[in-house]
Amino acid sequence: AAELAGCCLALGDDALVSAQRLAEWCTRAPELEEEMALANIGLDLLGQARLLYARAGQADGTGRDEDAYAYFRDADDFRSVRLAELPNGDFAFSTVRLLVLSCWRLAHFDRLAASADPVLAAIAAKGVKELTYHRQFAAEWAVRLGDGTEESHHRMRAALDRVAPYLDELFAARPGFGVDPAAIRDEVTAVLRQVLDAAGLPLPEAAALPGHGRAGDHTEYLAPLLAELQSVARAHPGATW
Amino acid sequence: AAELAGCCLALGDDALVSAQRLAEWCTRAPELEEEMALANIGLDLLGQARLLYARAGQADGTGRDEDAYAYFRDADDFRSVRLAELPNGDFAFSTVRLLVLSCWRLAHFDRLAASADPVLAAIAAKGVKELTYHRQFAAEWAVRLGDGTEESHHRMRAALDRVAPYLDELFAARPGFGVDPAAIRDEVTAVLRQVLDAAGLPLPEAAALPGHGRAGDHTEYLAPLLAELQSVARAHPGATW
Amino acid sequence: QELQQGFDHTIARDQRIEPRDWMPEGYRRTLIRQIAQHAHSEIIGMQPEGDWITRAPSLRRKAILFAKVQDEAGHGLYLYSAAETLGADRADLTQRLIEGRQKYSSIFNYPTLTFADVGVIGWFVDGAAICNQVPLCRSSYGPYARAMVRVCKEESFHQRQGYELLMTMMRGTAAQREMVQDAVDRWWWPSLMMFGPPDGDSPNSAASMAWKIKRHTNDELRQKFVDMTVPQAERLGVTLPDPALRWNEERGRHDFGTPDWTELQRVISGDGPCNSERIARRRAAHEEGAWVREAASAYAAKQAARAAEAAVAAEGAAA
Amino acid sequence: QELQQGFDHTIARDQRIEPRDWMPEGYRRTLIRQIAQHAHSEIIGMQPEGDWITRAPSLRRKAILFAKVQDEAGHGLYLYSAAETLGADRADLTQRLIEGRQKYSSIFNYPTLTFADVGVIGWFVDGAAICNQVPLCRSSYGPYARAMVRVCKEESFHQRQGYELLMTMMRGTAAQREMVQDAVDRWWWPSLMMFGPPDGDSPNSAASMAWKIKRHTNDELRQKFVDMTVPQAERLGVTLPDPALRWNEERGRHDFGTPDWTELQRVISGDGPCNSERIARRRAAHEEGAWVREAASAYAAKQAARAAEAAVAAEGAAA
Repeated sequence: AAELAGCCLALGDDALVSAQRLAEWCTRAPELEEEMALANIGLDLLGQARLLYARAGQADGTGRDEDAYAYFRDADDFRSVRLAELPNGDFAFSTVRLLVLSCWRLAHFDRLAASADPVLAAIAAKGVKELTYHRQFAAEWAVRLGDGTEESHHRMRAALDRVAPYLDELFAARPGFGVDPAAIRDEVTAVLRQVLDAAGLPLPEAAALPGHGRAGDHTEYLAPLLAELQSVARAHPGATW
Repeated sequence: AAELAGCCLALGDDALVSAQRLAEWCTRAPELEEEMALANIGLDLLGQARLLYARAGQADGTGRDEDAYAYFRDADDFRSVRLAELPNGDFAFSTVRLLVLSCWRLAHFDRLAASADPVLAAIAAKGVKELTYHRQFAAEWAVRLGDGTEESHHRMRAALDRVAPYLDELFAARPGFGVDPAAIRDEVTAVLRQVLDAAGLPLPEAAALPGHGRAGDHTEYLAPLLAELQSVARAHPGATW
Repeated sequence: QELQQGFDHTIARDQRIEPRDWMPEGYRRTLIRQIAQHAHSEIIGMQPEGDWITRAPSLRRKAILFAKVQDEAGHGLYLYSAAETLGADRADLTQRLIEGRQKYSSIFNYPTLTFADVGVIGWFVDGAAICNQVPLCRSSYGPYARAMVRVCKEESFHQRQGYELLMTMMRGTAAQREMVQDAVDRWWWPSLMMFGPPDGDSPNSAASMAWKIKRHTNDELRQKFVDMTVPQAERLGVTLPDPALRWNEERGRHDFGTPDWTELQRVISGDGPCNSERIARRRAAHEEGAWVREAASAYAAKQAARAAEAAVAAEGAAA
Repeated sequence: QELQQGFDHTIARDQRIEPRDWMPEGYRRTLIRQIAQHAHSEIIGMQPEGDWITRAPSLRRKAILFAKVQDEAGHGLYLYSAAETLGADRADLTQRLIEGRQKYSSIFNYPTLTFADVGVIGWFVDGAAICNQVPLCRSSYGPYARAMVRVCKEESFHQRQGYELLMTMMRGTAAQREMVQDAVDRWWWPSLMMFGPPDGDSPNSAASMAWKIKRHTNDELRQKFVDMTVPQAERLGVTLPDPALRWNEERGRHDFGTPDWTELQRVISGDGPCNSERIARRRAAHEEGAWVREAASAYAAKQAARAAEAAVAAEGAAA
């Protein structure tokens, strides 16, 4: 059960932190179509986070609800990967990050749909459809930007360089996922290469960063993100909304 | 005593909010010299806020300490002017805002140095020296930027347009200052005109914004500013630092 | 003349004008202006609430708010499309918005200061929008009328969600109840002004009524909103900030005070509390997105060229 | 030759080389590199702590931290000035920094994650800096030595403030004590690495020692830091994360474990946790400030031209 709870928490935290960053795009996207798509993806991930937290609260025996996980834990209790918490940067960086994270998450959810836990399996099965769309959206934009103008190509390269050191963390073996990290790495890398080939972009190599988000090691960006996310909830202890 | 407390609180809040915005310039200033000057000004204002809050806590009979005022009030309890809470914008906007606020504050402190309350009078007397330097710094940069390049002139004009609607609020009569607002307006306007003339810049007219920061009406920017300022303090109730 | 007669006939029989039908230039211009302003209002209206998505105090409210703001983007899209059926161009309309040459609803120039504002905007602003827009579902221009059907359905959903948030907050802590009352105090009068100036001062209304673009006068709609809202306020347990507000048995409607029309004038003419913020944000998003739109066009052009080349090659191979 | 003899003599007698004195090119180059790196470290070192000024949990701590970060900017300024006495140019050095061609202390590539980090940086990082720099107050190059006197005085003040913050936190809540221990765990090894690679792998040290730019080897300084810090940790009530750490009666010093030198290599070569963040922030500040610096130059040029014109006019009037 601790393994199950850990898995749900990690995937829930990834989703919540990603949804928060996507919400920051609200009213700032390059076109209304992307405005709606980014919100849609953010909403899907927020929905996934809520289901995963609910499952974690049952599995870890604390009976905590979704808001206890989202609003009343500090940064070092979060088990999300660091890639999710980096600031949005430009649309190229947000696209590349979304591409990487949705490839990774889809590969995972694909396998978790056959999980021994029926609740997690159902969450994953539902998520697969959503994530397929997220990956599709990100991949299409990656190709457009990679093969668009000189400026967009240049920005995509810079985005890939920025993302590269955070890739290794995704594939590090962690207990509780019941999924073979090497198989995930192969699958995700293959998909990324395919998309980036079509975009005329390289997948840069970079040394992995020390530390691990899944162990509570985070960047300097997570605490301010959470301070904002939690500010109203914490200002009104005992309130219901 | 309520009048004294109100005066100290308003001036303290202006100083704290301004210091917070100046702190955001840290590591982002155009040169090391300005980095140091902006920090210096921020520190002066932070010091003024602390003394003023301490006086307010005695005068309003609550005995609250400086941190109670800074960390445990919400946006609508703040009595600062809205100009102070606007985001930093570029160096031109921050310069114009600093010029306006330090002219206003200096005119005020000049008079408060003769206040019937000896503590407030002492705070004001100390502040006059600091504020003279702040005004000097801002005025020199206003002239340099106004009479510098085309771009800097253009940015200064945009900054003045942005500041203009927030000017009226500074001169609205408020109880408890024991200072004639009309006299302050004349003095401040004269100084501003003198500086802007030297800079080759106009002082634009603009309709006053409705509402009043001194009555707790704020922009959308104050709550997020305070959420950041208060985040660590509120995450650890009962802690001492 | 014949065309004009056909148009008049269609209007008289309460039938709909469709994009390919002939229409007088004044009708077209008026409609484009109105639909564009409506679209702009949806887009600018995302800002005051959108900033609270990241701070919503529960995940459920976060999801609700996120979805609502996304719906507004969707409304903006349908409406810009409806305007395009009249020959307008979305990029041009956006340009007019960010240069301040076209307006949007004055209500979005007020600041959202606490999370209670999110609820009150749903209750008042979406409520007022519904009063305004339900009649537009019968507007004489087909694409606009159909867009309004969908918009109104979603807005009445948003209104219920806003009211439900306020209900929950009123059952909460004293601080929450104060937040709600404070938000009500701040948003009531601006919401009444959403219906526009009093009928005597509303010059465009007559033509719009004759063309059946509009169906009710500003004052009629305002009255309807007040009558609808007063019992809701009672149920909620908040006070509407108007000492003149009372039931008039004789009229069978509520009497209420006069909004500060000079304030409305000021806000419409650009000097509201947040006008410059709202436009600046929209402009920044548009400008910062320019390279993305350019890249998308460049890519589309390349793809088209590649397809053409492939077609030529295929033809060459076939020949 | 004669010049070289004079220089050698000055060094041998422990006297100072001053800017106008002749010096060997290698000495000048080594000094410029060392002073520039030191200046860069002060400037980049503002970032990890500076981000906590806006969030410091009491006004007193806010003021202390703000002042400390300002002091670091001041240290950067003196040091760039010292480098300029050797013929370097501040703008050029900044360019080298933001292009990654000159280094800064590896320690500032680690993230500051809680407010306890502010205290631990004061205690460890300023402590280590003092160990490194106190001997530099006797550096053979005058301007550098004098800058170091001032820098060290302020840094020992910062170190005491950091330690005092930790003392206060250790007397506070359980959560605060945990924050302190966690910060100690994260910063201990990186702090030991601040002294550079072990003496066997430090190629530049020998020349610097001979020229009396440096006065002690990396390992000597590291030992000194450990010996100084262990009793402070005991007093504070925290555990230093090194199982090999113990008092060696025989040596009269502490034995301690070996830092992960491959990690140091990685961080120095650019792959530390925050290298790219730090450089990117510094570059952004520099680039966004370009128009300000240009305006200041343009204004200065205009003023000079006006003064010249006035002088000509005055001459004309006098004639």
